[in-house]
Amino acid sequence: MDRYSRQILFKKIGEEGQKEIAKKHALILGVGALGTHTSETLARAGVRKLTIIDRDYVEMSNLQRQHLFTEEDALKKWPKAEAAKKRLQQINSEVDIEAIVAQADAALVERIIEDVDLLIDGTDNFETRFLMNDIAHKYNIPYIFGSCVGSFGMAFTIIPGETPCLQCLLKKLPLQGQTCDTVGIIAPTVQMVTAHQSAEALKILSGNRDTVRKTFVSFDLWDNEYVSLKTGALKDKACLSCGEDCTYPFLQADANTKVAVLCGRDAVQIRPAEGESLLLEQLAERWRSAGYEVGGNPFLLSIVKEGRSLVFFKDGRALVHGTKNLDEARRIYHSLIG
Amino acid sequence: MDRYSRQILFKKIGEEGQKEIAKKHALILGVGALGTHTSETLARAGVRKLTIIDRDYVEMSNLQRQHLFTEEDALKKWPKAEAAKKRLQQINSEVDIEAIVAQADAALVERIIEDVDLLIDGTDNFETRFLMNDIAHKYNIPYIFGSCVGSFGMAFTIIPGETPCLQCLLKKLPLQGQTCDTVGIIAPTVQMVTAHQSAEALKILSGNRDTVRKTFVSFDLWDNEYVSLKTGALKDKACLSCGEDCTYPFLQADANTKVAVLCGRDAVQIRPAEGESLLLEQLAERWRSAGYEVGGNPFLLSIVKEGRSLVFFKDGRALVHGTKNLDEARRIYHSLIG
Amino acid sequence: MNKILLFAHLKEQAGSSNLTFDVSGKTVRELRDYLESETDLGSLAGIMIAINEEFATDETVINEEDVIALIPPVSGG
Amino acid sequence: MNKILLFAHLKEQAGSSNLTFDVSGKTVRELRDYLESETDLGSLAGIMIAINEEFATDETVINEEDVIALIPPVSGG
Repeated sequence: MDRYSRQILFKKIGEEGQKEIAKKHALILGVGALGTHTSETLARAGVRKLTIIDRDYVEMSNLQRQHLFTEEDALKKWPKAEAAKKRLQQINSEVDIEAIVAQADAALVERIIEDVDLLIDGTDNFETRFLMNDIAHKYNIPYIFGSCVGSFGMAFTIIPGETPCLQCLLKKLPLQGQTCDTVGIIAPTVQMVTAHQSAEALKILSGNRDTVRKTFVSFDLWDNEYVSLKTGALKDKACLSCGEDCTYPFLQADANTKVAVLCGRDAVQIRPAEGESLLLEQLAERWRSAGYEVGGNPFLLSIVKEGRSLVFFKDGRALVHGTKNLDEARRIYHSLIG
Repeated sequence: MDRYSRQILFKKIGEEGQKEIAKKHALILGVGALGTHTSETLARAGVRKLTIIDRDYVEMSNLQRQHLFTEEDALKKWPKAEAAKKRLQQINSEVDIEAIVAQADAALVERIIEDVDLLIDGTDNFETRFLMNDIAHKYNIPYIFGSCVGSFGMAFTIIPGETPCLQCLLKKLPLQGQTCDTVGIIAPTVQMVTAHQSAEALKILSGNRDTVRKTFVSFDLWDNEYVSLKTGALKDKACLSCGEDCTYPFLQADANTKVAVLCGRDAVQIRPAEGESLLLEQLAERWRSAGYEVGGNPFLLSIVKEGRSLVFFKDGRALVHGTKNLDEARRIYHSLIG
Repeated sequence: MNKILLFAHLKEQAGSSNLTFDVSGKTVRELRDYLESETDLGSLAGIMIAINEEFATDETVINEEDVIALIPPVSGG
Repeated sequence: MNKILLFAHLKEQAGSSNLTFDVSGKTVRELRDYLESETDLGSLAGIMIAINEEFATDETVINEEDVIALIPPVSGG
């Protein structure tokens, strides 16, 4: 136990807390910027098991903020979950690391959820976050939300039955077009979010539920701002994810974004849940200011990214031309929309 | 430049800021918990050169919070500066990494300071911090202070000629006995300090001095506290490190802690600067609560650590028995006293 | 008067990190409509709104001197 | 009355994360002496003291309702 001695000396954890941590299994959805940081911290802290899920592979543009990955991982286009696992095992061979290279959908997550003690947000889109939120409430597992862009970030710990859930806070899927691909990100923003996520994770995993932060934290590191906001007023008894008659809408297949190859064409159609609408003018402005050429008319926008031509419709639908690969289309779509 | 694309998309940095970062040289004193985090972030961000200085080697108990290091580094007792360099080069081969395995004293730092643009605090003791503070003011280089213990941390950016200096803030060397070896540390505390240090570093290195944080940040992640404190009132015109008639006292050889092998004995004596006195009762209480056996009388304390028997005197002196190795003695001394 | 703190892209939209308006007496829902018509913030659908460091529902009524924060949920990670 | 916020090991010393005393009219130097004799905080030499989110010198005089923070410089890293 010498390797955890400094964590055991911290009285709020101690020998007892360390024993608890060593029994626990955390599931981290997404090992990009947030997920590489939290998985490294929890592996170093000595959890029993970490499951990491990611559909993506390592690229050079990830290295600026995604820990665990090296130039070699990017050159070999190593899947992120596998590249992370390789490094995590060098850091702590005592931890059982399960790497899953796949889209985290309801079927997959429900299959592996059984002995999971904690869900940690490492994703880059709200669709997967709402899925995690429903999983958390259906199986009564704490879920630590985090997200960031630019120098701005946020974190909140959701405890089923106590706090409002992500659905209570946001009401519906935000489609703001604020992603790391459109407005950029600096690494310290990621680290500030994950410092909060990891501290909350250690509280929960070591059996210190009473010290879990009850406020929603939001900050801007460049503008030197930090706010800590109470959330109680937003808890909604009628919420379909955490309320009295909850149905876990994001676990139902037809609630999620639908992705399908278009019949007879080299193109994929993506259709978001719940008929979300897009604010085309705002999206166009944001993409242009990020350096993209954006075409279109009042009814649709067109943009080229990674050699693929995309068309976005007002009703939220998008077509990704030049591919039949559903995962690639989905990835490019989310890199522009969030 | 694709690898820095997300940082360039962040408008406050942009193409111009990235070009500035790529010209800069940062000196990080100490690559333990803080220094491994900030050096990784700056290597990923694409600085021209990083110089890292550390006197220590990697041990298993470091892995819980010190990024960059693996089990293999600990098993081989690799020097921290060299182990960090090895990993940083895998992360970004474009950055020039200079690793120096040595005690950072005034002579060494003054020899290499010439083209350094920024000093970053990665040390674990205030003696080295006061040295950095004097270097910063003598050579007019910004210095980003950081420190932490338990779930409590602090960060402050010192700009010579503008802000108060570390000497103005603290007046004299604190000898509180609050170290990671006595009260422990959790990794998220480190990450919260380094998120602040790295954000300030990116502002300074990218040419955005106007957005540098002017307040001293202090937080407790376990107790969910965060304060941001104005410092202007503490700027002292008579300060010997930054005032009108400054003498840079910590650059003068006899101002520093003196370490010497005791004549004819297998023991090292350590004598701190300025005849600091120790509060023996408080130290004894803290060490006992950290699990050490502490003996002594009203005039001295005795304690065994890492197989060495140490005696601490009220006037600040300590004897480390069973060794003639000055660096080992100094390391054990600072691990107990800070 | 009410100080309105802006976060993330809203600062750029407004060209400032905060705004000052007298919106006391309005509900949060009315505040959204008001700011959408009176400022360059654009659509505030989906923006989270806090009053005096506490998230508010659409029905919450704003008082004099209340400090309001507009927090856009961002998706990056 | 004055609220006194404690950080790091001072919380353990006091057995609480904050204290309440009426110390208005005292200087910061007098506050140190007072707390050393009236509480279990131990020596406050070297502890940084802020009043209303602003560090204060030994000569600063404390007013009614001022919020005081005691920040111990810690050395870890």
